[in-house]
Amino acid sequence: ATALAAIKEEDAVVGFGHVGPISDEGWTWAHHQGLLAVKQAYPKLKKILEVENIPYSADATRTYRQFVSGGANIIFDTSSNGDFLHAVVKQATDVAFLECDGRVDMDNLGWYYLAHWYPTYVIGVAAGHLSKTGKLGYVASFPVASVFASTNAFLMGARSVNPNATLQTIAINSWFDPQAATQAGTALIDNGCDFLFGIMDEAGYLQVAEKRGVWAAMWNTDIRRYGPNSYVSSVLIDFSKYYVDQVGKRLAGTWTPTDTLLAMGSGVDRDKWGEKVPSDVTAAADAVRDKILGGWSPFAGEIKDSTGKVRVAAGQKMTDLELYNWDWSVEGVTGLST
Amino acid sequence: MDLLTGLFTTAFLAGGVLALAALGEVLAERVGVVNLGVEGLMAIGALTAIATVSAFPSPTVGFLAALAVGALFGALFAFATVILRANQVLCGLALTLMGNGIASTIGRAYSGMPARATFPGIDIPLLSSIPILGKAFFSQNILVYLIYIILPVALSYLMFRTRHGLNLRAVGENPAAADAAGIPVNLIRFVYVTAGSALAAGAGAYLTLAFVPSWSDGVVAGRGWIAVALVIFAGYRPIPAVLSGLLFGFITALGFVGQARGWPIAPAFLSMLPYLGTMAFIIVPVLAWQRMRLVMAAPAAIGVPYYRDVR
Amino acid sequence: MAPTWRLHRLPSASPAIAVAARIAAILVALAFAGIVLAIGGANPLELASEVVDASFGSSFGLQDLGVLLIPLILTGLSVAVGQQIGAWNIGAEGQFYAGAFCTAAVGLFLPGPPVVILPVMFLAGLFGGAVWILIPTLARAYANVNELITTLLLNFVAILLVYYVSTSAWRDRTANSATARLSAEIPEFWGSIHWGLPIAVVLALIVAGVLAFSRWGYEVRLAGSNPSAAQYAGIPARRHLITVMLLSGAIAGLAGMLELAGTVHRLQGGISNNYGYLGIMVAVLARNSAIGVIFSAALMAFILNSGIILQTQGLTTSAVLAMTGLILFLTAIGDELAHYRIARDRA
Amino acid sequence: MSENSTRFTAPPGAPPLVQLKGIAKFFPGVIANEDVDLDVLPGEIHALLGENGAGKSTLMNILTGIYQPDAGQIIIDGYAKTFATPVQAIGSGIGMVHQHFKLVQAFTVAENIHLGWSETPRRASGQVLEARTAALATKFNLQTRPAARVSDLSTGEQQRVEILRVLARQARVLILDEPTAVLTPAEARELFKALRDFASQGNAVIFISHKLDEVLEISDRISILRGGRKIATENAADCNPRMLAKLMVGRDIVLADMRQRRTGAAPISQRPVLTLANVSALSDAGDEALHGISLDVHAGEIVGIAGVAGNGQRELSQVLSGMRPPSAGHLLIDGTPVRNSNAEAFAKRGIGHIPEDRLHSGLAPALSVTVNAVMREYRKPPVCSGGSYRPTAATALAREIAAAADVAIPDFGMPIRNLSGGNQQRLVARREMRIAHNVLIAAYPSRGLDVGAINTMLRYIVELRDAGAGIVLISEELDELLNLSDRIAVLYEGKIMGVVDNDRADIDEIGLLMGGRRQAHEVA
Ligand SMILES: Nc1ncnc2c1ncn2[C@@H]1O[C@H](COP(=O)(O)OP(=O)(O)OP(=O)(O)O)[C@@H](O)[C@H]1O
Ligand SMILES: Nc1ncnc2c1ncn2[C@@H]1O[C@H](COP(=O)(O)OP(=O)(O)OP(=O)(O)O)[C@@H](O)[C@H]1O
Ligand SMILES: [Mg+2]
Ligand SMILES: [Mg+2]
Repeated sequence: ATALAAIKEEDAVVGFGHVGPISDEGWTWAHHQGLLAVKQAYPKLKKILEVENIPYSADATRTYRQFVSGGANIIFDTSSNGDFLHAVVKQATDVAFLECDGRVDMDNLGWYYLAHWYPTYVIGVAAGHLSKTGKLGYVASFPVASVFASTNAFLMGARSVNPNATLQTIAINSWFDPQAATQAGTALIDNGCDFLFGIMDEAGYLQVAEKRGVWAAMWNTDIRRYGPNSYVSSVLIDFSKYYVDQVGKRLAGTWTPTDTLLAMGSGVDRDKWGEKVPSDVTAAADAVRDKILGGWSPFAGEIKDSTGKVRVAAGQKMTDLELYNWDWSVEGVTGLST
Repeated sequence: MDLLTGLFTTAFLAGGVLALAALGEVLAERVGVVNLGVEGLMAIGALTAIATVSAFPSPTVGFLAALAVGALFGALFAFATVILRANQVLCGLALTLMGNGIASTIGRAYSGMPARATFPGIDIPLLSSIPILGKAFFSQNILVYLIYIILPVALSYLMFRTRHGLNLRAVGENPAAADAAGIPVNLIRFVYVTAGSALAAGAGAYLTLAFVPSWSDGVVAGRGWIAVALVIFAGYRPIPAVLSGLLFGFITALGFVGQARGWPIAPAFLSMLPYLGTMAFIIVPVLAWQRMRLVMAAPAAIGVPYYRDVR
Repeated sequence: MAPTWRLHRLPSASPAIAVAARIAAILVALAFAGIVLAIGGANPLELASEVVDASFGSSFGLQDLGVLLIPLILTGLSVAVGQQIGAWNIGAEGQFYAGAFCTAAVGLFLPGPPVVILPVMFLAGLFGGAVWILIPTLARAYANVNELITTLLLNFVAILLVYYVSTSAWRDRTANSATARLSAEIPEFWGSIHWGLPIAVVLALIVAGVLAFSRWGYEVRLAGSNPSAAQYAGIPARRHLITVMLLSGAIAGLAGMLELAGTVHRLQGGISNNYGYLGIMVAVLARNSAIGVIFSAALMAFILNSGIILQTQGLTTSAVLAMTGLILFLTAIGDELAHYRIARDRA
Repeated sequence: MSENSTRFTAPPGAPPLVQLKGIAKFFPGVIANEDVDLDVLPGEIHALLGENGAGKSTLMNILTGIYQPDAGQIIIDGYAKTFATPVQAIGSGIGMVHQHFKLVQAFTVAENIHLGWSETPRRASGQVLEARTAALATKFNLQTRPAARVSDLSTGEQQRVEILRVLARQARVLILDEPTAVLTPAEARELFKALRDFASQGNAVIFISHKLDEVLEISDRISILRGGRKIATENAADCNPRMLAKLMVGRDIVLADMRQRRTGAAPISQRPVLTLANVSALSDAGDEALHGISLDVHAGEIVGIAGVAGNGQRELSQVLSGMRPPSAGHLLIDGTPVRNSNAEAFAKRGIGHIPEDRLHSGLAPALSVTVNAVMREYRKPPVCSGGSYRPTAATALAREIAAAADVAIPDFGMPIRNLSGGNQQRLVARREMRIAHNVLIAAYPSRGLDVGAINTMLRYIVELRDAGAGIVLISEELDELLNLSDRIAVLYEGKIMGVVDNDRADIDEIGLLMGGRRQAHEVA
């Protein structure tokens, strides 16, 4: 695809559409930090449009169309809206679109996501050390790809330390329900889990872990204040650099659609370790992190799925795209595939 | 902790939200007003509680503040539906929209803050050592006792054992008769709708002060609607309302335990359990015992505005 | 004696006054919101002109309204139809999902050209909605179980079911927790507006016509208004209750079918934007008139669409939500006040 | 009036207990009351008469604080009062038994008695209230079942509950608005005695009724309203029924003997048109309400059903009109047994039905006059043909029915509940007469109507009889039954106690049968 024409910063309009509220202290909040970075990098921008809580329905189309009507030159859909976005992409060919977790390319649409499985593996290593029972718990939303990758990477990290570790997931069947997350966390702990991980925005299960005295790790941001004693780490996400870069290209007239998986260290990483995590554990985990940063991948064969079938033969290495599209559970993960 | 104990613990905790909100709705519906604003009131209450404890770190103050703000919104709703006699369904749905909207607008400032004070659990000596239920029920926070014992018993006593209760039920059954007997219909409706709204907001406060002790946008997550449904299920009576909240909480918890134990049922279907279970609990007894229909009957004048001058 | 003025309540409000009261209510709500916005530093007049411009000033705006209108008319109609026989269908949301579910089953697994598939989908949508209200209907008809609660509970079940299939068995690898695109789509006739719009409008007119001009409609009205009178006149009230409730469910299912096959094209969680619940408001605003539903759905579509426009203008979702609530609240009050008349008494 | 010796005599110069001065009340487009003056003295029973819609109930609603007067004064014991709410009126000793009972159906008798009463103990459990109620019932000599739900009571029992409630509150002025005469003659006499006792203690009774004989029997003075204004107040001793009727209506009412058949009237047929053979039926609650009833109705005859309301009349009329299937026995129309009961099929075979509770079972109050008027004939042309309903044809039919019923209707689209009860009754009667070419079941057709309207109603029935239909007339008015019926069957607890030929009927004997006693000598 040819690059879209350059625009002057003073004339440019940038749009951000979010799935949740920017006050969520999680996913949307992190993207909003990216927006703030863009604002800081390009202070003369004519306008930045931002809409929160865009439902995954035809309303998304309406919203993005309003962005286009409002003169947007580059639009970030920070949580894939799929066809609802693409309908607009097709109509507004002079607007650059970027869809987080999108998987589809068009002449003026690119997508981006995070290689979250690497920091997750690192946290998994810590969990392998910290968990006494070897029973890990996971609070999931729905059985979608990012959840498969997350659970698998986490348990593989733990199994690298404790080969008998298992991961029990509970899907609360909602993207956002602190009450259910709290109950799910409780049920996991009652069932013997002493380390909780999950893909929730809010701190529900972290607060449960704190109360019950077990370990927990989170996603998105640093929310250790909810459970200072339980907090281990978080899959920390940071889109600032990427967003500033993309907007810069659009202004300069060099933007073309790309597929980007932000790597560990540039967009996704583990958070600073929790205060109560022993230093030998952090050291062991960080050693693995350094190895990955050095180019090593833990996602190499032989990997069996939860039915015992070998899915990745010995010597084979999963590509990032395969990791991104993971849709089966590794051995030891229960609760996701049925 | 033992699995069964855990099951009951979360059932009591989660059921409490529904139970308190349902109690509030029982009050409103008993005097003949359907308040579909519960969901919004809960959001308002949840926020008020967090906002208050961040200024005064006392859960009691936070809870009382939520009751007060809930009463304020309830009074607004009551003014529209009881005094002006506007359509109850529409006003209730509008109240839900307003409540959610206002709570999340103001709530921005409070997101990402753990509640600065929460209701701690209190171990009741002896009782808390009863196997299974002891730990689950008798080492809970004080609100749990308020919701499961004090309020339902007190309200039930008030409704069915006192003169005032007789009068308030009459208002919901036949306002014209109540009026002719000298009962101030609109005053009673106003007061109970307001009080019921305060309890709904209290349910929200319970969420943020005891259950998930932090505010996040959308924390109520549809429980207000369930509470409204449970009121019908409970036959508009306080004690069954609380028990049905508990039952719902129990089935929900059971679904999660099922997942944790790896029952070979897809999580989505386990999540359906509380809804299907409640339905079964409604339909089956009525089919089995004709008399249940009489017992479960709604107050006759429910949803109907009262005009003294209009026949 | 001096002439005295007093307030009378009329049994029914005159249509002109009712419309005026509604407009007044909306204006008051907007004025209130405007003042709040102005205090917050925004220019309410500019925002207002933006909203009107974006809704009616461009073909895109009109298209958005048109597409939004389809599910709102149908879910509103569904609730209004239920009310004819005295049933509260709070479950239009669930029937919407069930209709979409069955539509997807056809669209994903039944091979054939669109001319064949679309009618089958249409029937599947109706069927799904009707099936979803079947148990509440039978429970109400034979055990007098309050349908309000049973229909409500089934909403949650339907949503979970759709999430389940779209993230597991029917999931499309290339999409994010959605099924593949359906094999057949309802064609669009103007921009993004598809033939679902005329179908919805015509259906509302047909329902209105049938209720007013058929023997069945007469019997339904009678049975809905007073079941003992129906028994007296030898009208099979139970049978009518069952058909009307099933029809109500089928219409909501059709809403799901049209949304899926016309607008969304893939089955996924969250395709209904609370349309089922919004339908309750649409029906109440229309006072359960099938024709009135078309107009109140248009009003609701405009309010919702304005909300989206305001959000792109920097207002938060939550502020827009609160404003929508305020408008409806004042509308309810205005509707009631329209019954009053100040009269001068012969003294 | 002289049979009672202990008359209360007010001290000279004592003010009237209740004094109304210049009362006016307007409803949209209606003058319900205007310039009404009324004195009620201690110790008197004061009757209030007037046509339907004359403003009697409205006036009393003003006195009890339910309505606010638009003009005028209320003076109690010589002091001007304003009753903004019913509590204040109750506080001044005014109690009313309303025309439409103000009872909570779902509550027990005891609960209803104690509703809104300041003397109800604060802690009021079921047993406490029931015990208190039983005590009150004994004290005022009014039989009630304290623990029964009001919805399970007969209308007569409900009325007793209302009266007991008012008396318990130490009312000094007892207002009875059309106590719908659901009492046996003996019970009525008992009520009158209670009223006399009550008045003789210096209290007053305001008694609203359309039954002139009863009014003359019980009252000391009579006030008459017409068109919202008071026309006259007379001493009862100076009045007679004809004169009262004339005062109320403004013209002479001729009360003819309805049993006279005009020449050319259809004779009583040999073969019955409707037969009940050993029919039993269940009530809504599932108990057997009719036990093995046998009854023949011939064309051209009126069969009266006497009995206190609540003895199976409802079920009987429903069985006869096809609304309720018999649980045992057979029902024959024109000699052929009917297999399935269905109101529609019965209507088709020419059986009309004026139900007891016209507003709630014979009409859909919230729907238009048109919809209600065509309820019996909508299935056939011109209203419906081939599944389509034609509103214009329906309105035309409704107009025809309204014209025959002599009811002026400004707008056929308005809800029928806006019509007065009297007009509703006329419409229902006319509607049923159109289809009742075989049999008409008329349940309490004159209930709540004024003399003029009753006259019209009964003429309708006679007209139909003369046209050759069989009539089943269910009523608690013995006078009415005797005036119309060829035979009278007495219903008691779901059984027919006896069928009496009118020519040989004896009021006392019927009264005893109504009380459940078969033979006169059983009286002890
Ligand atoms: N709530 C009301 N709204 C409108 N008009 C009313 C209302 N109540 C009474 N009216 C009018 O006042 C008139 C007097 O009615 P009211 O009920 O007092 O008559 P009534 O003398 O008691 O008649 P009846 O003998 O039939 O009981 C009626 O004709 C009616 O037009
Ligand atoms: N809700 C209402 N709005 C307006 N007018 C009404 C209403 N209800 C009753 N009316 C008027 O009241 C009048 C009389 O009604 P009401 O029920 O008092 O009849 P009634 O005179 O008591 O007759 P009956 O004794 O036969 O019941 C009618 O003329 C009707 O127009
Ligand atoms: Mg009256
Ligand atoms: Mg009357």
